[in-house]
Amino acid sequence: MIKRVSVLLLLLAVGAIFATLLAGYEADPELNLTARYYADRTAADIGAANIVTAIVVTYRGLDTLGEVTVLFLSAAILGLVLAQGRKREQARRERVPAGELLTTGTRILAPLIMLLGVHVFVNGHLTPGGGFQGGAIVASGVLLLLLADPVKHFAHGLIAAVESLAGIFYVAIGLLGLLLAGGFLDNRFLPTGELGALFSAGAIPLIYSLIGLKVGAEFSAILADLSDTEEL
Amino acid sequence: MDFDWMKVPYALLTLFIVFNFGLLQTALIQKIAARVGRRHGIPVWQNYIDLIKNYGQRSSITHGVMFYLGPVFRLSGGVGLLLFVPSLYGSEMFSNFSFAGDLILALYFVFFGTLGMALGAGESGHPHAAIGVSRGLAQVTAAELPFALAVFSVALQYQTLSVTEIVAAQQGGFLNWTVFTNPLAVTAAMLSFLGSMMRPPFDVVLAPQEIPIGPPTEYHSSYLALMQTNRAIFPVAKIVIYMNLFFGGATIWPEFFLKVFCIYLWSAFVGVVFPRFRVEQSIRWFLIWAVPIGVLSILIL
Amino acid sequence: MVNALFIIAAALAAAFLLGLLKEQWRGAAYAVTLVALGFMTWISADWAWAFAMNGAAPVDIFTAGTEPPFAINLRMGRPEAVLTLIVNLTGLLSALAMKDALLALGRRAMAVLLVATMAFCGIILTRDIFNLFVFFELAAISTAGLILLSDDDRALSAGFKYLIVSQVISVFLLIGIIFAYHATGTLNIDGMADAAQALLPGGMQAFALAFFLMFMALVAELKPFPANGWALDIYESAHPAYSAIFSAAAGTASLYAVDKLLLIGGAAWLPAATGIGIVTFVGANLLALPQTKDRRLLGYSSVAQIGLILAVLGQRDVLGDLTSFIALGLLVAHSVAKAGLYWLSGLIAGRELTAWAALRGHPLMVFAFATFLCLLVGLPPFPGFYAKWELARVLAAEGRLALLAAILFGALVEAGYLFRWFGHAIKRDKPAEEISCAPFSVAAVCIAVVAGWALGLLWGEMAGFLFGRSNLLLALPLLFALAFLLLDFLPAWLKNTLAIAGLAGFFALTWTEYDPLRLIFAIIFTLGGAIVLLASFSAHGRRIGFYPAAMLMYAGMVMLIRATDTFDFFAAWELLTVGSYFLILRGKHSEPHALSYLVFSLGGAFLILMGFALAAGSGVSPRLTFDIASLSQLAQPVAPWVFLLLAIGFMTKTAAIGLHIWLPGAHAEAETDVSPMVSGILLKAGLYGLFVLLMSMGKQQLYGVELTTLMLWIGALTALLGNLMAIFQEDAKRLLAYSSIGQMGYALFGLALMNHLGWLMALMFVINHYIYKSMLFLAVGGVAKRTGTRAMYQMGGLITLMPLSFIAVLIGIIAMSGVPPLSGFGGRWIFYNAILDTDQRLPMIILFFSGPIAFLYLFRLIHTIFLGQLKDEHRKLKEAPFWVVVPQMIYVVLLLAFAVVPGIALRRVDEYMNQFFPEGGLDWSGLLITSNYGYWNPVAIMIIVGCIFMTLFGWLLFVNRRAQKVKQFNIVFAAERPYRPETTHFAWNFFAPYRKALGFLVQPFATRFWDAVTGSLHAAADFTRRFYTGNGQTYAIQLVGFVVVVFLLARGI
Amino acid sequence: MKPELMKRMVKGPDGLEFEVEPLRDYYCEAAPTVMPGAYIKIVEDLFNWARSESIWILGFGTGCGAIEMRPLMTPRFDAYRYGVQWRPTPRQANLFIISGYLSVKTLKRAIRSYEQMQSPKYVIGLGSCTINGGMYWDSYNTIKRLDDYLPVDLYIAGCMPRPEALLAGFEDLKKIIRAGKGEGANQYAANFDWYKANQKKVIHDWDMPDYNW
Amino acid sequence: MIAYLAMATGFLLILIGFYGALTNRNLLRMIVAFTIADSGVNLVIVAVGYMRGRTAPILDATVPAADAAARIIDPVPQALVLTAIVIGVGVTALMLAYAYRLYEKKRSLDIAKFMDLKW
Repeated sequence: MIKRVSVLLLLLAVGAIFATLLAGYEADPELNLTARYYADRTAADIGAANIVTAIVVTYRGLDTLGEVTVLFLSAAILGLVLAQGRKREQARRERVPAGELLTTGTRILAPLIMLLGVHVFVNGHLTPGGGFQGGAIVASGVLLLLLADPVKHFAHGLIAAVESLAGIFYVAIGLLGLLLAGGFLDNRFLPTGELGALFSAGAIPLIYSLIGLKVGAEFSAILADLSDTEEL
Repeated sequence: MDFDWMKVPYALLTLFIVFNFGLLQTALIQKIAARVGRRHGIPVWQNYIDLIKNYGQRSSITHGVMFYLGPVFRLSGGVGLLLFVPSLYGSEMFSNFSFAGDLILALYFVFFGTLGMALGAGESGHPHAAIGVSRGLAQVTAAELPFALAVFSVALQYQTLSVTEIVAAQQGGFLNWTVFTNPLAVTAAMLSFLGSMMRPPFDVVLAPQEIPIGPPTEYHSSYLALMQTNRAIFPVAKIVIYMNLFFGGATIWPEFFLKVFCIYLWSAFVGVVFPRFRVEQSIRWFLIWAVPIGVLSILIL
Repeated sequence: MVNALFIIAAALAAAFLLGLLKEQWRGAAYAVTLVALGFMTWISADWAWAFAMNGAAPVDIFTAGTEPPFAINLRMGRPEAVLTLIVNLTGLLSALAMKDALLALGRRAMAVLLVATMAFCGIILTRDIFNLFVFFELAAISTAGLILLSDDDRALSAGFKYLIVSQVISVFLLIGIIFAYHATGTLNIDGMADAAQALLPGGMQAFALAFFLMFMALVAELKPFPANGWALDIYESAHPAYSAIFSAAAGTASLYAVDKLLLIGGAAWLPAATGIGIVTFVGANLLALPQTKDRRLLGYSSVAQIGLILAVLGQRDVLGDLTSFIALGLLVAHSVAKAGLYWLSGLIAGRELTAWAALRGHPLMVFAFATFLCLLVGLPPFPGFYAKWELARVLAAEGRLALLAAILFGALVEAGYLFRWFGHAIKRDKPAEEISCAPFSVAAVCIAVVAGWALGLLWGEMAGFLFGRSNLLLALPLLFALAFLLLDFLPAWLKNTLAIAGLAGFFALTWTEYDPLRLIFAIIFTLGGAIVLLASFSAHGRRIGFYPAAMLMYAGMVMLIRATDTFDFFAAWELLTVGSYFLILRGKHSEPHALSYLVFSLGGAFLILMGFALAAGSGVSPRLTFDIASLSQLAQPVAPWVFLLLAIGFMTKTAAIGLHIWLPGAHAEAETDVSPMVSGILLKAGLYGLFVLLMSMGKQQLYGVELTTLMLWIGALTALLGNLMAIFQEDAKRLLAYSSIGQMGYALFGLALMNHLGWLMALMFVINHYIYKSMLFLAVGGVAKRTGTRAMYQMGGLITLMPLSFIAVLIGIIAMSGVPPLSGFGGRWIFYNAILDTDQRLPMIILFFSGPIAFLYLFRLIHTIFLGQLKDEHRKLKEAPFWVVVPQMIYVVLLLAFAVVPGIALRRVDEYMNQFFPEGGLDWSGLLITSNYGYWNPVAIMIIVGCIFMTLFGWLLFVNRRAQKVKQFNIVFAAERPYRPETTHFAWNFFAPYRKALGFLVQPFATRFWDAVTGSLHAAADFTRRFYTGNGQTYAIQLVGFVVVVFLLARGI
Repeated sequence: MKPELMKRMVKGPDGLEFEVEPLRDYYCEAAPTVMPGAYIKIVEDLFNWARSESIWILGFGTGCGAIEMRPLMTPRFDAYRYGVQWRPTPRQANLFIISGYLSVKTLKRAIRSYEQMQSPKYVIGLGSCTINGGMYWDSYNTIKRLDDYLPVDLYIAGCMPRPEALLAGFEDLKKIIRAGKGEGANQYAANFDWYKANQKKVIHDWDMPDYNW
Repeated sequence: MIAYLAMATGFLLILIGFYGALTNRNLLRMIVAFTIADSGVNLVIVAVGYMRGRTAPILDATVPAADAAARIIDPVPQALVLTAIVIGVGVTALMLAYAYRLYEKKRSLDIAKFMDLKW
């Protein structure tokens, strides 16, 4: 009880901080310096229609690389965590197969979902969405597969290979930017093309696709690993 | 005040006089103490006889080198103390070896004999001797303190550490004696004097029978004779310092004898009246009574 | 130079590449990891080299081909290069140290390690606030992953706690970032800083709040006390090699992040950083006190160190350009040491502090341990020392004394528990399990050691470059001492010869350079040291560790007298303290005593540092380094305070009463030939300090109290109580040790008299005490060596078996008690003459009392050991070893010579002192020495006493020529006979009546006081640390509470 | 023999084991020798005179006679005026007064004390018991004839002799000494074996060296 | 107004999440609570970038590049929130894995059961 009260009191104080922030907040009437730059220059410099994508992939590409790495890390560590635990109980793997409905549904839906995912990340520089979103959609397809046929040992090897290769290419493209264009992760060593076209915005589609693949693979890996914990 | 060879025979003369005087004086004091107890007491020459007898003992034993050195230290301490202080004021002849050092030398040389004796007693391996030493040292540290304070008070008073100069400052009438000009210091010193004379109430160090007679338990024959010689010389030597510091010194031998005897008598007087203190009692007694007086004597100056 | 981005790219590429390798190819994966880490290390090393050597300009690295603030940019400058080097090197070496764990867990773990290292580098390099957040998250997640490398399955819960906390942190950070972005319109740190300057007051308020959240989030990453329970759990349970990264690399990165952030916040936030830092430093150090687990202890220490550096960063407003010098100095020292210690802990099987005793028997590892501890505590010649020095100077100059005091207090506590630990390692029972000797881990530790010393050298050079100081590490005496580290494989006799030759040679080379006063100290320190070292020939084997420690102490002392400015002086002071600590620690049961010695000494040293700093701050000199002599130019009201601090510092070394409790144990428990060194020689360093102090500052008054009078009282009381306590000791060496306290009291008293003869007396005590105390300690040590005990009552009657030792003791005690004709009398004589000149009578009276008391314990010493009854088991004893006796005999000769012709040493000094006290000197005409009051002729005294003595002795020998030599039981025993020598030897509680009468004076008040101090510190720490409940949720609550409290405090202010 | 006096193995601090034999290691084993007087007769006469005028008695009362010795120190008898005084330690005493019956147990102590006195030394047997056992003539544990065990210079008969008799005895002893006949110590040394044999005959638990220095 | 509302909701979510995380002793509940707080954070981020009457920052026919600065809302928070979300997901996954292992170890999800390390 004391704990609850003290937590409440503390949170009240935190709330007061937040309230002060809230009270002090005024929406900018105009875009600020940074945002204005992006709004004005993205089209010309980067050639991406989706400014957010331009920011995510290029201007703040290092963040995104980090982000991807976060997922990579999570997946790797998850593997580690669960691998350590699993050693002891290798044997028990008796499970009820999924229902007919699910299995059938999966067969129909999974390819479609995958396709949608690919579409989302390939068009990341043009429309809302992008590598992360697409990757997540791809992973949801994998989740479906997992649910439908949990007994089937999931192709960890394939996922890992995709993930690693995507990552390596991502870094390599970044370095290409450094070598051929203005800096690390500069997308402009490929032609920026015409605004709004699929093959435009330099390396952005390429990068976003790699991200999509990588994120998909990583999420899949995470899901696959987590699914192994189920029988606990 | 430089050395010349004539000082040696003169010093030996002083030694001779003081030795005889000391023997007689001790006997006399003993006789006086006996009279207080309504006894006749020993003959005045008894000390000579005892001395001769002890030197004439045929056999002796030894416990080791330090056992030898104990009495030697003891007597050297007594003789040295006597010779480092001028006996008669104004007399070149009886200024002894006082050119070698001042009052501080004398003050510290007192311990020479004590240390040697303690070492000799220790070498004998006799536990009672060690107990006696322990008691003696414990008591003497407390007893010497008021004396040191008084000495320092006097040194401050006369702004010198030279015995001769202190005596010189007291010349010209007995009212110039320190005992009148600095009575507190003298009081402290005289109380301390009681402690260093090994007489009641401060004689638990030599407690006969309990720890047979303390440090000299194992000493006999010529060792004992040496120590008896010292017992004649050392008190006189010590009293000479008192006399020089507090009672105007002496210019002629009769004055010397009289003053020394009177000072010695003081301890005898107290001794026959009071019972014996335990060691810690005497330490406390000195610290409570004598030391504050000494401190006062310094602070008041 | 390679683009710094390759650090990130290489790490990521390697990490992704690892995913392609087969799970089974672990060796290959490990190789890839190492290569990548090596490459990263090389890049940053390359940069660091370029900055250091060529003075290259910092380079901004743009990404995305766009200029900041529109794209993320990184920066590679001097600090970044150094910090990434630390991070990468730690990562690389840790990868070596955790080879087994990495191979066991496979490529994924290696990838995580790579990413972690990369993330820390990223935190350092990036100039974008959100990018910083990303890297922080990467670091957090990889930390959570690497915790799993541990064998300790408690690591799992630690990881979860960490994740909880990092969730809370990231919430605060994100909210802060977005609002800061909103307020400034940029995410670039430099841009934000610029924009923040230009904000309107209204915007400023909102921005301040946002900044506060960011700041708190980053500070929380620094594990501030008390919101740091999670970090401690990680430190304790993670794989040690990861803990090394977590401590060294993560700490480095987070600190630099906060540093960058402070750039935005500006001066207004500096006090907050300082406050949090100092609270963390002191708090964590205090809480470390009751720790018994090594890694957790190191965790507390890490937290504390980071706190200290944060506090330093917070002092940027006054430190200015020095900030980076100081902070970097502390940081590199901390990183190397902490990483090294964690790697070391990986080699050790047990987790208790006492389990480190396994190191014993591996000198190299012990050396590494010692190096790391010295690095951490900031002892010379390591970077922390230089940093501490500059820090103290500036803080004092700016009047930030409370902060300085807090820092020094914390450092003292830290030194306390660290060296207590070292004591455990050296002295406790060796555990059953040996240390593992995994070559890679050992290599990592060794590299850290080398790095530590190299940094010492580097910082010395830098200090030389910046402040024009000579490099400590290149000082000849220190080099000589350190050379013994390399020579430690040689047999002891050879090293001993070298050491003696070195000391004597150094004296021969330099003796013309000293004034008479210093010459005397120089003789004691070098030639005196050489004589004591003669006794060391009696040791067999190689005596590993002895010579480096001893020579370090001597080097310190030599440097002390050669020092002319405060820096050299202080450095020498600390060197000799450390050297003597290691030396004392060698004693069989000296562990607690060596520790209390070190704590007191360092406490004293810190007071000295404060004193110097205060002096420098008050305008004697713009630099803390100034000529010691210029202390005399200090004005009121600072001067008395400086005097007070310095005096207390020096008096700690001379063991003035109240500060003395370290001495008896330290001196008594030391080895036979060490006791005379630390007693006869080392104590003089304190006196030398006091000499220097009084020579330059003279009399000072504080609130109307004459400070030298205070010293007079302290000296007198020290003499009295030291002597009194000596009386009641049953342990011979303890007795001598207490007697040293008393003797130092005399010397202190003489100094404080502030007159010609007083100083001469002090100097006389310096010389005499050296001679007779060395002699007595050697003699008693020799006896103790033979009898196997130091309890005097267990000895007795050894005079016939050990006649030479007896002679030494006899001469020694006669000299010491001041009985003529030996040299102690000279001291007493000068003393009486000196006090005639002063008005201070009461303390003098106390001193009177202590004189005869010395007599008591001295007699006891000789009696109970050499006289009385010889024991059964001692009947076949031999004389003390030859080489222990040789120096004693030299001392006998010296004592006699000094007794007869004190003029050889004193005359020149007497003249020299005329420049301080023209009045009251002695007159040396022929053999006679005359003062204003009295006179003294040592030669005559010697001859007269000698003649009387020899005559009487001859006479007695003649009379007694037929005396029967009897044996020890031939004593009169009231008609009975003794039964056993033990029951016949009156020795135990020898001065029982004295105890009855005056025992109340020697109640261990001081010991009780200090026990109470340390006890209450411990108890408080033990109580306080209970809020680290181990519950992750509670930790999170504490973190939130911490943020709220700081918020309220900041609002309040 | 008491266990303390038996041989024992001792281990030194350096691990060396050796045997300690207390009677040999802790006590001097030398036998007493006859000590000649001064070479020059007149010196020896002077010494004898001094010895006679300075009689130091060992303060050791063995039997009921001890009570008769105390009054000698009082104002009534004041033995001090004759140069007689008591010493608490045998080392400094010249005269040993066996004051009454001497049990075997005390004899052992008496012998030890006597031997620890320095020569020349004298023994006075006080009372009948020291002459022939007196009323204890048939006691199982008192000695009958002191002369068999210690060289007696003078007997003072009576049961008990009064202090006056003691004073008279001192006068007689002085005459003996002055005449140079007080050579008990030398007699003891010369006939050491005989004395020892007698002593050991009655003292069955002899656990001391033959001569106690 | 809508921005304030969103922002206030976001803050409230954060507080609720914190409350849940700091008072629930069940590991899974704590994780869920943290995801709530994360959502709150994301909401706040997006809300900060919101500008009334403007459209999403995608250049197309309705939003020509030349006029973009006046038509679109601040794209930066949107980019940031993307990153924040992904990181949140990563951390959540990691926490779940940890929770699984912790449960495996002690067969309990009570956070108070994992106090082996303390003081």
